[in-house]
Amino acid sequence: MNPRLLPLAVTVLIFVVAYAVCYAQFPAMLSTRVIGNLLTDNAFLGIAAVGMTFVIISGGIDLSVGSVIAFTGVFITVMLRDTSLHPLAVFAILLGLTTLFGAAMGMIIHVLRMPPFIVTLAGMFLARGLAYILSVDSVPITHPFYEWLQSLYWLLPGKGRLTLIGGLMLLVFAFGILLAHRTRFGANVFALGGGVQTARLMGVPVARTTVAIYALSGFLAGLSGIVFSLYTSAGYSLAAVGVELDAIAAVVIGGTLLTGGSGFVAGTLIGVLIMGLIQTYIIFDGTLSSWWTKIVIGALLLVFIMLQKGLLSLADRRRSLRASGNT
Amino acid sequence: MTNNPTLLAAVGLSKTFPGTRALDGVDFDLRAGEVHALLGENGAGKSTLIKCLTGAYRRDGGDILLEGASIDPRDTQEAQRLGIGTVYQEVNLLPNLTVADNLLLGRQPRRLGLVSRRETNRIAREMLSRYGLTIDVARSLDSYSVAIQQIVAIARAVSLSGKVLILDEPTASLDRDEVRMLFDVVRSLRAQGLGIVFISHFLDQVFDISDRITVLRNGRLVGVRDAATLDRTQLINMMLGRELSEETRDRGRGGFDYAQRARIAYVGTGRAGVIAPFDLSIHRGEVVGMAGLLGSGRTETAELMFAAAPRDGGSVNKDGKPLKLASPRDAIAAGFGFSPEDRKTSGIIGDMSVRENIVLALQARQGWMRPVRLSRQREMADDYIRRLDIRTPDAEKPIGQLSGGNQQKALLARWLATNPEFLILDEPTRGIDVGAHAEIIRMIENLCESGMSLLVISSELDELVTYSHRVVVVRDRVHVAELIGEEITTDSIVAAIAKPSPAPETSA
Amino acid sequence: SQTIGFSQIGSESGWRAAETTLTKQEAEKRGIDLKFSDAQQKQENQIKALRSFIAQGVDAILVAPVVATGWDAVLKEAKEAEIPVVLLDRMVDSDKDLYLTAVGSDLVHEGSVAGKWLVDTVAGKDCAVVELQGTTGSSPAIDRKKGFEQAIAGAANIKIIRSQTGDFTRAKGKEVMESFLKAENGGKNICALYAHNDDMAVGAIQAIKEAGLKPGTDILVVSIDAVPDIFQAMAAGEANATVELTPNMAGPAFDALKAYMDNGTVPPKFIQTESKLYTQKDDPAKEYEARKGLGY
Amino acid sequence: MNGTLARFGRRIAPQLVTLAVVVAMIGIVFPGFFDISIANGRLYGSPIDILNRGAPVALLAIGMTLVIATGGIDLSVGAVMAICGAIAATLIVDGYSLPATLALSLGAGLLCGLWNGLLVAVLGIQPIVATLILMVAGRGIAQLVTEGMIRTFSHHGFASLGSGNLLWLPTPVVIWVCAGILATLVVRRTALGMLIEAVGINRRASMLAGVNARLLIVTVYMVSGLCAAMAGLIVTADIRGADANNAGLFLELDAILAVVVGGTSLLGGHFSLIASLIGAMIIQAINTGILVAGFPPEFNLVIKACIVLAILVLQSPALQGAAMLFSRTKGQP
Ligand SMILES: Nc1ncnc2c1ncn2[C@@H]1O[C@H](COP(=O)(O)OP(=O)(O)OP(=O)(O)O)[C@@H](O)[C@H]1O
Ligand SMILES: Nc1ncnc2c1ncn2[C@@H]1O[C@H](COP(=O)(O)OP(=O)(O)OP(=O)(O)O)[C@@H](O)[C@H]1O
Ligand SMILES: [Mg+2]
Ligand SMILES: [Mg+2]
Repeated sequence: MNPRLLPLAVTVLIFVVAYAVCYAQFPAMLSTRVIGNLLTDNAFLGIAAVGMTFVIISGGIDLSVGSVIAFTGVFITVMLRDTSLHPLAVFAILLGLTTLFGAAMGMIIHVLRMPPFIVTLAGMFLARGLAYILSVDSVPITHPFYEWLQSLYWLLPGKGRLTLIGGLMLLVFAFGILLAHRTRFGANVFALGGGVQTARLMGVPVARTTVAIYALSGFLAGLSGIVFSLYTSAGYSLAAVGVELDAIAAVVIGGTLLTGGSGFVAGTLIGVLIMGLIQTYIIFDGTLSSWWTKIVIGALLLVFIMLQKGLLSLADRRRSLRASGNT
Repeated sequence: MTNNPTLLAAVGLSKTFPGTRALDGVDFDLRAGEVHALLGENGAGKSTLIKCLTGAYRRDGGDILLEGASIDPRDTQEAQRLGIGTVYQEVNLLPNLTVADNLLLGRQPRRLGLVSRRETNRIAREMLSRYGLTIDVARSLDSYSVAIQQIVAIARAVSLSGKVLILDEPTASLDRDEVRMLFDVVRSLRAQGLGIVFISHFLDQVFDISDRITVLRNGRLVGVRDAATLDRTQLINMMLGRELSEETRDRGRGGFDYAQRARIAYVGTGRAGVIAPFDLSIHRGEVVGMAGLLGSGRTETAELMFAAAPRDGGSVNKDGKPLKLASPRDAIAAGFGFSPEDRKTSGIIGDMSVRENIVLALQARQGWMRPVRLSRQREMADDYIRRLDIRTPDAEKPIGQLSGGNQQKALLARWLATNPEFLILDEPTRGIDVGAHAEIIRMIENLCESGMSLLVISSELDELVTYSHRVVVVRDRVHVAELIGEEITTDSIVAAIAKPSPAPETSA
Repeated sequence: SQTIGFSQIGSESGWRAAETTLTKQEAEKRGIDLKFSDAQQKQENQIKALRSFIAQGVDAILVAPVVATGWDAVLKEAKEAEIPVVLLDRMVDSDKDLYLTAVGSDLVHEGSVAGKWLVDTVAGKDCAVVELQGTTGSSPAIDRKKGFEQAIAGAANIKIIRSQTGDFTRAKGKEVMESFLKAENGGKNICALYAHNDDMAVGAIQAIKEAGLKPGTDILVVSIDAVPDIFQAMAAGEANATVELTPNMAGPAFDALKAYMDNGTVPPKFIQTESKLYTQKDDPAKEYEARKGLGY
Repeated sequence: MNGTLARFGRRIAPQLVTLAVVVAMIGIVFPGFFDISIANGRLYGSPIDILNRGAPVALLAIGMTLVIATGGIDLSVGAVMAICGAIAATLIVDGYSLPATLALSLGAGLLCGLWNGLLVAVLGIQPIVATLILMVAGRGIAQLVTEGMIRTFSHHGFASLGSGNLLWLPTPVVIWVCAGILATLVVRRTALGMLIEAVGINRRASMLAGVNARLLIVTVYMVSGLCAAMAGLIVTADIRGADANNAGLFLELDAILAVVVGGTSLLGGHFSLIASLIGAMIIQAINTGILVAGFPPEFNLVIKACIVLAILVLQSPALQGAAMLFSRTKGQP
């Protein structure tokens, strides 16, 4: 196997083993219901994490996604409440806005040469602040179109559901995988992660790519916000606090390096599922107090990362030993 | 050929960095179908000139003409579009991408809008085969040595150069065979009517390949000559603005009582898959040279010896006593020093001043509690800047902004400042101009006379022959031969390197 | 034995910790196997928890919703799976058919109890009030503000002059109060403080003391929740009134569930707990002792 | 020596100017801002409040600056504050003496830092992720200590760490100023600062030059843990209670912001503790300014975002470069 794919393989392996462990303890964990839930419940996180993967591969970070999701929900509800626009038109306007928002952050990062961490931190304050200004109340969405969208699901045998938003997440991942690994844009993203200076010398259109990456992340955060609003059929300015950290964790567990330049969109999907699995396991267990929940989540995160590191270095050693056997 | 039309021309080019006038009204012209060498001391402005020509830097003044039309490349992409392919001095490729992606970035073949991996890899393999390289192009670039990366960079630039190819010290990390192959490619491009700019400090190579020579000194044009009308001494005078005193002394070779206890002795040092276990001892005042082809395992040997990479078993003795050698810190505590081959990633601390870079190793050895006084640091830095002729406006300039050769000298100063007993130099003269080259060789000789032991890795066999008391030859990750004293000649080293090994030879 | 899933918002305050403790105690008393899940303030986690409970096939679900909206889909799912859901301490906007009952207090009412107390206490004198709001956007912050404003709407003598969020925490309560004091002439302009929870009030009381004023006398202090520490402050004369929000919501909830499951008694849709007003006259020291051990 | 001083002045000038502008802006929206009086044996007034309320972020910024200088980041400081506060409150309630309480809780901070440092330097986990683990788990640990309640105490000596006075100033101010001076001296009078910067710029090259990068990185995270512990003690002492849920919540972001506003690059390398401390005061001035200005709370975040963005844009390397170019062309004959 190509050694570049090793981190991905290791992540998949860990996920499968972890699922098996959970199944051994709670047989109900293998039901289609739980699998359907994993996809539906993590749909918004997954979609946001795809954008985050691109940003991180390019060597940046986007802390604004959680706030953008909240802003999206509030924006949609307010628009649906105060105007007579069709939800699809609202979606279009909204995605335009969040894409522009991301692009603007990308511009600032590139033109002013400011660290992404800080620019997107300001973006995080701004997006949530705007959500507050639009409405501090949580507002329900009651639009027939929304109800129709929510009623779309494919019933799996065993009462599990593959919902519209779960399916949408899988689609976004498929799109992300192609975009990252099979387009020139994707190669440019990896190139930026390898070093902006060098990428520039090699003729990568740095400005265009940087802006496009953050615009993509903004777009996907907006899409994730739409999914979130479908998930909860409401808009709430305090929603999705800290989703950016979950997304970062998922991306990293998925085998993408935070330093940029190397990673897999497919790995991020596994990372999201692993995070979902941890949560499901804790809920199935149901005996942990509030504080033990936090400690266990932290500990499991550590275990996954350590396992990954351990397996990778083991594989590395094996490979170099094999190489020496040949010579 | 001299009547060929001018392809690329610079008129009155100027570029100023804070504190440095890197280019001062330089004229340069490149004709179609010629190889034009650009020469000068370290820091003369060669790299800056080509960076201005290719849009990597914005020039302060002057004009650039391509085929008579004024151009103004704002970035390297634009230069590439205009048919100018460039290899910059520091390997400027992306270590995290695959070799194939590096070669074809921005031009990957597509099918149905998607990049075709198979096609990309095929084209990449084809591009490299011209240079005799058959490697797995789907692996990331950083799994290959600097030399291979250099070849990849050249292959990329060649494929981008519709009209002009610019090579900034492309041969610094290549061995003879690779250089020969590169020159074959360059000659065939020349025959196709391309203009080629060639920067190098290897004067033999310059005379071998170039048609005309432009010399810069301190950012100014010194002159343009036909290579055929110029001899070596004249050229050096043009570059340095003075005579080079090339004293050839007899170093009293041998003179070593090899029966006497060695200063440092490695026994059974090695690492599975990296380098076969070897024994190596170094005596007081001895210079051991290390020769071998690309990827033969010289750098790995050095890293194991300095404990910069883990080794499997084996023991090290110093003055007959066993030495604990688990990390570079142990090595430094034992009086070792190591100037690595890849100065950009393993050598310089780019954003720190020349002064801080020079005192770093000394300071690290003394520990953080005993800071080297600022006045002492300045003294030391100024002293080395003078002694090694490091071209910098002052000691406070960030080392990353120095020219390549001057960075190399500052790194040497870092180790000299610790006054080591045993110094390992991996390609110490890479990218260093003739004047400094002679200077460094003289210094190596002086150092060993004063009792320092040296291990010097170099691809320049002439150089090894000049100063080595003993030469170790490495082939296919095994130490295969040791030449002592009078046995050391260029021919004997080449013979040892080339001797077919019992196992079937790999194609590289 | 029955298995009941309980999705708690989090553990952001002492009050909520007490609610969790009491719920666990009540479940144990009745021999119920309680599956507890902490959502760490996130609605998405609560929805996940509910869906996991459904997948697990629990007998009933208790949920303390972090926010009123956004529950329709998951409640429908529970209904389809025929699992009764009881809401604790906060309401939802969904169709009433989707849950069995809700146990809780009326947040707006709490605010108005506090407001009414102030109206009665100042008795027509001019009174400038500063308000420490809860976390911006949270439903207690919105409703307690609304209720208080309704109650003082008729009293022209009472005016809210400054209102800022203290995030329901002591530290922020103290910091914001400090700035109120600075901005209002060292606190001399301020007649009363209304805090959306006791924790902020406790922080603010310290700020008032450090500014050299007497809380409870120079500045009246009224807040909501009735956690032990505010009774201590009342006993010391530093706080004036608090409105109780009982943390024992689970008791009535379990009772209603039992009645429903045993013989199909459908409970009323809203089981309101009392929003009792406590003042310095109500023997705060005794109240403090009574509440100390409940895990507040 | 004079050159060094001038360079230092130039280094912190943007931060000083920014602080002055922010303070002046507050003065405009709230005219009473500059009134300072002496009451209860200490200075009293909004500027003092800024110094006082800024103490936790200032302390965090000291550790954070060093961590960032090595190319790392410490997201766990907020959680560590909560842990140490919880431990301190619990110990003091259990009747431990003040010195023992302080020593044990500061020790806990060091331990947290050690943990982070080991994950980063020895196991090679990326700093954001390594410290994210303690950020998530740490608050749980703090709650474990307090069992989810606000653990209140009435120990006067301990409380005075948060609300007492020293030298006419609130104690927290004295603490962070002293800590800042001490840290600056240690870092700049020894070779520590230079070695940290070297590791931050090029870890491999520094290691090959004999710098003990591992030890240095572990130490730096331990310092950050210690600073977080001090901040946690101050916050706990201030409200006379340990609030495991809310102590230090989101403060890591403010601390990072302070460091960046202070002009230290998140990529590591050159740093200035003094500039970070001024940065912390800028952040606090914004926060306090928003509070005294009397806007509705819905606007807090947007205002903060806009001011922060404006500051960063003005301090951005690109604009600085442009300004330098401008002044140079102007200076030419
Ligand atoms: N980015 C930069 N910032 C500041 N000064 C620079 C920068 N790049 C180059 N210089 C300075 O410009 C001068 C010319 O450098 P240049 O790299 O062109 O030399 P060179 O002729 O290529 O030398 P070498 O043979 O060592 O590569 C040097 O003094 C160098 O210090
Ligand atoms: N022809 C080749 N094919 C595949 N891999 C190679 C080849 N040459 C070198 N490498 C890789 O490059 C690495 C570098 O080897 P090393 O640096 O020890 O070589 P060296 O003798 O120091 O050569 P140089 O310093 O001239 O590059 C080796 O580990 C090997 O994996
Ligand atoms: Mg050069
Ligand atoms: Mg080598």
